[in-house]
Amino acid sequence: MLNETPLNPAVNITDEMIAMHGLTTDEYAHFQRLIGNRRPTFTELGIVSAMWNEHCSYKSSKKWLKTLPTEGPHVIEGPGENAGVVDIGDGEAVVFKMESHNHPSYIEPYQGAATGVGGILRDVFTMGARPVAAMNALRFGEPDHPKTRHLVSGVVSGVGGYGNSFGVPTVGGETEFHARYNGNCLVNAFAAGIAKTDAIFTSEAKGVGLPVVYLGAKTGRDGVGGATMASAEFDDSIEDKRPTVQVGDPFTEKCLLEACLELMQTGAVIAIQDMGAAGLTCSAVEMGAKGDLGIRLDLDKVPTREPRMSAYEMMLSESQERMLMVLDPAKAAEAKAVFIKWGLDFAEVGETTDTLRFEIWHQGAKVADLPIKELGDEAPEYDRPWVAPTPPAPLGPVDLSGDIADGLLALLGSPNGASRRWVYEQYDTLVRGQSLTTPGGDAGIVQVGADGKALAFTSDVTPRYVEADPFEGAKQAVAECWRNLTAVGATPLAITDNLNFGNPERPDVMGGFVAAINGLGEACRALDFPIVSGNVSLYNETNGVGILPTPAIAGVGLLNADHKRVGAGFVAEGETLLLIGAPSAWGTHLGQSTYLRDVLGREEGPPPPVDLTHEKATGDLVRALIQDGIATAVHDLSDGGLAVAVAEMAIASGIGAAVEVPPEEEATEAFFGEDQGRYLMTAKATETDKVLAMAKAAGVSAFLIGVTGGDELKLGISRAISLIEMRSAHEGWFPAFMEPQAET
Amino acid sequence: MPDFSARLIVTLKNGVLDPQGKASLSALHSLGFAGVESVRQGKVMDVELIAGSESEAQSELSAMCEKLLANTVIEDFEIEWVREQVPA
Amino acid sequence: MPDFSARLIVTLKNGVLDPQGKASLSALHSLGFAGVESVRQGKVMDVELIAGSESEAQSELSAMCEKLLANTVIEDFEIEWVREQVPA
Amino acid sequence: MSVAVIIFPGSNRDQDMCDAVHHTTGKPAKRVWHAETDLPSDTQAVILPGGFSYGDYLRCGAIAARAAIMRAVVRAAEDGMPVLGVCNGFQILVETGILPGALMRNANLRFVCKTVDLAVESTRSPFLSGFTLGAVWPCPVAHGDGNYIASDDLVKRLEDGDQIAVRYANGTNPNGSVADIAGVTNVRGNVVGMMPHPENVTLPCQPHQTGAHLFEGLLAHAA
Ligand SMILES: Nc1ncnc2c1ncn2[C@@H]1O[C@H](COP(=O)(O)OP(=O)(O)O)[C@@H](O)[C@H]1O
Ligand SMILES: [Mg+2]
Repeated sequence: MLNETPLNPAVNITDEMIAMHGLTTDEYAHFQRLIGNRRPTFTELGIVSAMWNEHCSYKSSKKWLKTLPTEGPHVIEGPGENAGVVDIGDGEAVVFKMESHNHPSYIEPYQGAATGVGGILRDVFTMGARPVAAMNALRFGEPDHPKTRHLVSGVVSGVGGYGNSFGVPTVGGETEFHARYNGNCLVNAFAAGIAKTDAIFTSEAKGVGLPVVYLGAKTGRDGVGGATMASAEFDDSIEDKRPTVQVGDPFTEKCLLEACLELMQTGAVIAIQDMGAAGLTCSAVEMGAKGDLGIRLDLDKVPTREPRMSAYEMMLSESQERMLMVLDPAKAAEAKAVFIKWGLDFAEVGETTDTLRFEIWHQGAKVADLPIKELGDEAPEYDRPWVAPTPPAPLGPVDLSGDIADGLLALLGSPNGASRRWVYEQYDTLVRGQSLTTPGGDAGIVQVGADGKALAFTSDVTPRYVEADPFEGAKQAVAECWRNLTAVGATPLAITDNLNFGNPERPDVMGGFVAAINGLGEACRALDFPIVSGNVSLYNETNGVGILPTPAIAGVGLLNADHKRVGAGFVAEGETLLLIGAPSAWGTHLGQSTYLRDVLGREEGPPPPVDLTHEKATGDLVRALIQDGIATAVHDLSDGGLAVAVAEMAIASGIGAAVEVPPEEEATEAFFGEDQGRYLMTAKATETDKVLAMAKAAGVSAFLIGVTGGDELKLGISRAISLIEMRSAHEGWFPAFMEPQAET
Repeated sequence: MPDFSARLIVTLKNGVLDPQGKASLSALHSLGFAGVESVRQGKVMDVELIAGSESEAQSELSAMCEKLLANTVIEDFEIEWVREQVPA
Repeated sequence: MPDFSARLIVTLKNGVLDPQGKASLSALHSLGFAGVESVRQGKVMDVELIAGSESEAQSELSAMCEKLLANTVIEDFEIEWVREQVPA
Repeated sequence: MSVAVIIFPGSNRDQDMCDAVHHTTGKPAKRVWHAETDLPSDTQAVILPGGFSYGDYLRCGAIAARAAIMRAVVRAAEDGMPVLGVCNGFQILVETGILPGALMRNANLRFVCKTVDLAVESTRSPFLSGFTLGAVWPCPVAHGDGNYIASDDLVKRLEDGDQIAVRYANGTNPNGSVADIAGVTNVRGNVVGMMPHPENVTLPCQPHQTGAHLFEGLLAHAA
């Protein structure tokens, strides 16, 4: 029934071949049952391996992802489509998602990061949204590791190389170093776009006998085996997997964006799906399965870049900048004119059928014939064994004798505390002309409406907290994201997550994953902050060493036209400095703090717990203070606590400050503790009482702790530090690390 | 030690997408060069170096390509020639 | 008409500053390649084209460089070789 | 005032430029597609916006310089019409030969996006006539290939001919450009090319509005 062709010879499927495709014996047996217990063709084996690997099927995580809160009054489309869709009023929606490109970036940092950015942009514009903002959350090994500099340099220029050329402003991100990423860097790319709420496009095919059209770059052998690779643990044979590197072409992507948006306007698009991992396979199956339709593809029509490509290669190719769509045949002429205008390859490569089969024809023969719904729905799903994480041991005695000023300078100039300017100045943060901030603040803000309506974006997680206590750490990631949006005055809307973990087949890793999901869910529910899209990246492990569990959370907040917004920098001398939401000692918690790690060299203790009720009350108060025009500058307290926060506000503005002596004895805890749910704000001296009264009414603490002014920062009884000294510590580390030769 | 000059050629491995060549190809077509079928773009590096001998120069150049000048994940390199410079 | 393949080399004119070559040179020095004295970076283009004859291919290639592939204000080009492809 | 903004497939600051033109001149810019052969007949000024016209993989602006519309732009420039190229637009004008010199990779090989200080060195061009000579203003750059290269001879000729439009000031040269040159004009002064993005410091939502002088100068010139 299925025929061989010269390019698709009969292949005897061996056990070894099955294993190389990442399928277990049980999975393979199940697959055989689905196809009537016959021997699959090699093409079919490739297709099922792509559909059933971890990356596409979420087989280890699905059970847990289902528990996450995904609904809210503004949510138009939750997880399941290419990106989440949230209503922002005026008939418009924000469409956003974050996705990892960790493994490819480790192998070829420039192209890996570039194609990661390309992939996430495609997810957004596939839905009919024009991208307006991007972020990137990056994690690298320790600075001294021989590969780190090469990875940082390649990843950052790759993110920029793609996003800058495509024309999306990069408005924020994260850059962190830790030895646990020595063998696996993390590159998580976020994009957001704006669409009309009545013009959201999805992958669900509708109608029988309609043309399936291929648009974009030609298909090459890029990434063949890539989806399989992304789901396999690294070992030293990684070198062998190299020829699969994909190269990004941002110019083609830009043309694809414009062509898709123009095409959508003509009414020609019935369904559309970008080709990501296992491009043609996943996109075609998704369109058919969602629409309860079969799909027939004729691979002889696929535009190819290389001669003699087999069906297997075409079905698994991960060539970038490609789209698959179902078009209304009545609009064929308009569609063709758009494709030609933008200089893109296109071809009618198949049609929808009523058979519910996924049929692939090549060289005149049928080379695959699979039940389309089962490829997705019957994908394996595992309840992997897991053990609950052991609670962290309490933090032992800590040396509290260190000088506060020295501690602050050390943190400001440490690899993880230093300014990220070296990174974000390589990104076009201004293109489109609507950026209301540049990176460096708590959240990036982009205007999206002529009336001044704007969106705020931030990406957060503190992996060392998650490592110590996955449940609390995951809660903290959501809370910090919510806090960063609040700090600029935005109303938090929704989030996307990128769950980067190690090998899920290890019960402790899986236990951490489960606890983290529970923590995420709890925080999202408490803060009315639904998860509308996300991505899971497992097996981030090399030679048995896994990454720190890293559930990166990217959030979007709304600033309506009448919303006030503030920055983190002081705006004037002589304003009062108020600490909101803190315990009476200002700060108490040194467990897992950066002070403990980077000054005292200890990574110990429990992370600071997050009281979500307190978090919400505090954030709502801060937003009200901003909205009422009372808060003139706001910054949340995170890594490095109060000392680092006030220093960052001073550095950003060029205005100094004097902070009083903390109320209790332990100045180290007060200044460097990382207690959660705290903000620092300034107000005119005449407004101080109003702040205190509003806080009292809200049941949230507020302390007047100092005053702005001068050109130095004085913390309690510690020596005053000049702004120049702080700035040079803060700005110096990254350039000196990346360009040691420029020093001499 | 003698002076050498050398030419290195760095090209994309077969099968790796070449957006630069692709853009040049379509520009050439629109300029009327209809006979062009493909363009693949690479780098050429003209290097001057001091080395003990020609074979030492060769091995230095290879090492330079491996370590920096070529991205061996996606590129191949070749040392096209090495010539000893005769002082003028 | 026969198929030709050709290699074009585009290099910066003498005296034109080469930021890429300069950056490579200092990176090579910091990697310990002390003997390197200069690096100049250019482009290599491998072209396949159909032409009536080798000399026609040559003149097409020159025209392509003049019109697009090289900026003759700052770059020189040379056609390193042109070969007729023998069908397999 | 009728301003034509030329659109290439990879232009990405085209909307920024059109917004700035609309805001400052009160009239929407005319978007002219690269494949056109003529400018709209009422065109009074032409702007080539920023972006990556055709990917800019070969040399920045090289392919765009040979696009169909560019013959009309060159003709207009030769006839004395005000023509402005910003960033990629500057690269394109250099590639056509209307403006002297060359733009190469930034000296540190990295893309750079930040705000620099620009000093106005000549007010001869209509685009710069709205500034005071010597004025220094903050303006963002965003480019990977903005390193202006010219021989000593050429720099001297540019200086003597009042062809240097703007220079990076206060040590903010972000790309290694010779003599801190950020923008130049042709001999006649009607064509200006510059790497920085005045259109991103023009609208009320942007951090400064000094860039508006560029368009105001043009308006005054046309009046
Ligand atoms: N890779 C990056 N890309 C863009 N901006 C970045 C990147 N890394 C860090 N930043 C920016 O640097 C600033 C400091 O980052 P971070 O310390 O993570 O902020 P916060 O503590 O407010 O979450 C933020 O404005 C952030 O957006
Ligand atoms: Mg913050």
